[in-house]
Amino acid sequence: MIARTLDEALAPIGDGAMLAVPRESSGAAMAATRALIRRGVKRLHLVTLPTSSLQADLLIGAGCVATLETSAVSLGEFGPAPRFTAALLAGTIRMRDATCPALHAQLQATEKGVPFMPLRGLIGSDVLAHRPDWRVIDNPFGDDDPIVLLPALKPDVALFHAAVADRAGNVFIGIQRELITLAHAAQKTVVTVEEIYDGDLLRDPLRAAGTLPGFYVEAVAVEPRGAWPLPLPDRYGIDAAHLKEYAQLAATPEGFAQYLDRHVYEKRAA
Amino acid sequence: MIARTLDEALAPIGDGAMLAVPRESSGAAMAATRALIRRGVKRLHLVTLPTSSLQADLLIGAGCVATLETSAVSLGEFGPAPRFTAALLAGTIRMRDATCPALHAQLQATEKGVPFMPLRGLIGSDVLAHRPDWRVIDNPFGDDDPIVLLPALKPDVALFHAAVADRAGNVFIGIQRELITLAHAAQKTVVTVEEIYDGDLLRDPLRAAGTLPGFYVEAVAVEPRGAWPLPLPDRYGIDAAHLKEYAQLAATPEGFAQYLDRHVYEKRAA
Amino acid sequence: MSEPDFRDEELLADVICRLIGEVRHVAVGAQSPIPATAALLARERASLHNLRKPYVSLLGSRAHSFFTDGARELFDCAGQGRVDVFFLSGGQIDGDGNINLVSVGDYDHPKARFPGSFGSAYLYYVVPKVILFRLEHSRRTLVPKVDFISAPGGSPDNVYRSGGPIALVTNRCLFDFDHAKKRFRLASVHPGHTLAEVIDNTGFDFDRSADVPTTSAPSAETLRLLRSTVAPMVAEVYPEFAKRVFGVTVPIPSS
Amino acid sequence: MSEPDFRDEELLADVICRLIGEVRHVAVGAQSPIPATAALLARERASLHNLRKPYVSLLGSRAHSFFTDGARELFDCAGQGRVDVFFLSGGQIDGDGNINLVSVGDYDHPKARFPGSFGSAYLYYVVPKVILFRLEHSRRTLVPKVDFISAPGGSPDNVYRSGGPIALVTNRCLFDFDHAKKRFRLASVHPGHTLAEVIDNTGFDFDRSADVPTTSAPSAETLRLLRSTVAPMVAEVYPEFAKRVFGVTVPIPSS
Repeated sequence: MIARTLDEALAPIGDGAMLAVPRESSGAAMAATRALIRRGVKRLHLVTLPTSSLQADLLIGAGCVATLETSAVSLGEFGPAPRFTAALLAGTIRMRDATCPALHAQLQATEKGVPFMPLRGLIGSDVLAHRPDWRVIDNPFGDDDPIVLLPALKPDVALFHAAVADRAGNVFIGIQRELITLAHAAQKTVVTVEEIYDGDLLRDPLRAAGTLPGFYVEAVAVEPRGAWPLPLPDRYGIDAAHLKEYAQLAATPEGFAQYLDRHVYEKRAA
Repeated sequence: MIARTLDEALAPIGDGAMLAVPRESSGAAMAATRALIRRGVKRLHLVTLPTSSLQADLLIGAGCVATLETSAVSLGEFGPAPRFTAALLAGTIRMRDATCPALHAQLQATEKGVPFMPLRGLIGSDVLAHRPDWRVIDNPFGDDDPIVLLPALKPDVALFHAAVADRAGNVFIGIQRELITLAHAAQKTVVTVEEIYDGDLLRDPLRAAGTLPGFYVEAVAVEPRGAWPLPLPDRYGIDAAHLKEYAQLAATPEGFAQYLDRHVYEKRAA
Repeated sequence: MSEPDFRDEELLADVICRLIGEVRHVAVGAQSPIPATAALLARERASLHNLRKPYVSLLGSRAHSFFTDGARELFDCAGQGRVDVFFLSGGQIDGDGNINLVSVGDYDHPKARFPGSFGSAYLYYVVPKVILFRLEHSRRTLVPKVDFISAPGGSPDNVYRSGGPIALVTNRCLFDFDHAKKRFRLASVHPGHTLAEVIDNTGFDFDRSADVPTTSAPSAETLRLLRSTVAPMVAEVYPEFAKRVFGVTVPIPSS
Repeated sequence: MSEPDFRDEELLADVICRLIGEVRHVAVGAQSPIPATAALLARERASLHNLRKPYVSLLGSRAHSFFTDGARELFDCAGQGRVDVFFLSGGQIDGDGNINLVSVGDYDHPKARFPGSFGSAYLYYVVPKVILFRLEHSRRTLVPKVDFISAPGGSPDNVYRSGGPIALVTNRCLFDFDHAKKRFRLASVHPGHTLAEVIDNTGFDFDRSADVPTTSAPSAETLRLLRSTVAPMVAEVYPEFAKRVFGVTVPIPSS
């Protein structure tokens, strides 16, 4: 359950996998993301729940992504996501624009073992117009009441970073409940954590309420500051200086390559 | 937010209300249920998430229920629920037989603001055959794939018992997550608790993960041992002797009346 | 070596434990003390023999459940294909594997009423190995056709179904369910009972070979595990059952 | 009494705060520092005057959010009718209230690409008071017709819709949205800006009265609240913004 190395834990994420990751503020597995880039993972179908920032931009820039399913990619206060923007302008990745609650609902559909979930809104939006995989039906309980049905989304692997896991693979996720849905929906779930919790998270009534059971977890790897430079809830904040450096460098392909050399590939030598 | 009296907290539960309560092991508000019987609430549409034991049986026996929507009512190890059984044989309440995941899904539909939720199973079951309010459609994403749609269920009031609430009405519900959905789905939520937590449940990262925000809570009343004789998770177990006494007495209308006198109306004098 | 003394419940738990087999997750629903005993026995046996222990989740248990997403998680988990074994009973069970947890007679004017369908109308469809159990083996319980189908034993080909019955355990015998024929087949008769008695007390037709074996008795090891290790665990959720069958009165929290 | 000095962001927060009005729950999404400032200002103002404080939930905030059900709770909450005010922006906004958060030019071969629609394609339909904000008021941003409708300003009568735009705030002016006419109406021009300038820089037609007032400046009390109380709160989620506008560099956790 507890992998010896990060690379061992990441083994389930193969080329062409549908990989689902949480939003930028809920525990993005950035050390793992850098390891995937070093390994040279290819043709990912990347699903973000529901948005992403540096994580998606890095994977796209490094050429790991074939299809992107997201409701937004941006560096937030640090500006647009440069490699995402460049890839979309160049048409080098297949884009599936979504909207936040649609991604939540599509993963909840898989969590619940149903083929689709309905969602209000969307009708008259070009988001819907560009999603032939979404359907509009007439609400059978209404009268001339069109409603959108969204197909269940079944990631091969969910990947995120959390504060602690115990030796049985139970992971404390706190109020980041979307991580529970993510793990329920994915075939396999890989988690990196700051440290191992010495005890049983499920036994403690306080901790149990915020715990993803190890039953759903394929592998856990210990990676201190594994969300860096993104924040980890209740542990550490965003590294603003680093994000600024990234935004500046990633503005050009050359700068992005330099960033990879400096912050991603450096570990190769180690 | 914190009501001065139990009766004040229960004011939102009027005659004819659709009242939703959790299963017998998740924190049934039994002191509140006895208070409702003392007040003489009438014509409830009682929804159990998804089952019930003593709580439904008491309300039915006391003549408070017009419609019952449940997937089962039973005293578990203590036998059938006598007043439920008698009412169904006599045809004195309107019964809507359901199945557990259907009730969860119907409340999740309201939680998500959608008019219906799909559910697998059910086709070929007489549960479905007796629910004209449930529909079968052909899955638009499949090919000759019938699937049931369940309409959203919108309780007027949700009522349950929990260990603690703070003064802002935040309620610690632990791993009883269905209480969160119950509160999200109900127009108003009334909670009884063992005691007041002296602090802010949302501020503590451990407690926050198991907390229903006061935003969703209409009223909280303090009722020590408010789930008695049913259990309260992580606090106390079922009172087996009492359940046996109930099962014995409630086997006849006369015995049930005696039970009410002894354990429900006694408080009137106090 | 003489055969050990055992109670009916111990034999049945042993039978069910063998039906469970080697799986990842056994879930047990409401009002199922013997299946709960069998599931915990399966885990403790695996543990004793250093095999991969199945996850066990007992409805209503704090100690023997890993669920943290509320009462819906069992059903969501089954919908994800992550519940391998579940148990269902019925006020009536018929030869097609249909189960009735609702009522006898006309639904709107019932002659008898049971608690309700619980999760059966869903779980029977999506859990690969559903083990039916009904202690009372009589023409009252095992009927030609149930009065109310809480959940059907089989479904037409176009109905989504990844699960269904694999066996029926009663106080007299074990039936396997033949999926191809959609019929029960008598697998073994419990010690102390006879084929004639089974035939006499079963309201539906079933298949059987010329030579029906006797259900093998629980081993000494199994009885030891049941009484020393499993019984105190069962007492958490089923104190009355544990007291009656095992004489265990104080639930001991498991580590 | 001389008019206090204030920054554009302070004026806009004040304008938005008044648009919020007296409501139960103001939610603020991603990349919305000025709306976040306005929502917190609304709460602190109510607190100061002993009025009922609105619940405020800022996406990304630990201190100023009551959500405990994960990232989906904002959307579920809105679906329940429990979000009264929300804020949306757009790379383009047109005179019908349509917003574009996706791309300029052909979707498949865009000339410019924005981050994406976020929750707009849902929240715009179900939140009663959606306040549009777009600082850059130009013919590039306020266009006759958006190239991509992330979310439409209005819907046909048979489309379920309980929400929509009530106003558009820019760095030059405030527009109200007239639901009957489905058009913007110029409500006020910010101090230091002119009607001619607004007309010149707006790509869509809008209504206006003969005499358009000037947006009233924030009061001394409002500026004090913003700078002393609200700014440190905003710094938790928007440190760069708080530093630039208020000179606040250390996020102070609120109690």
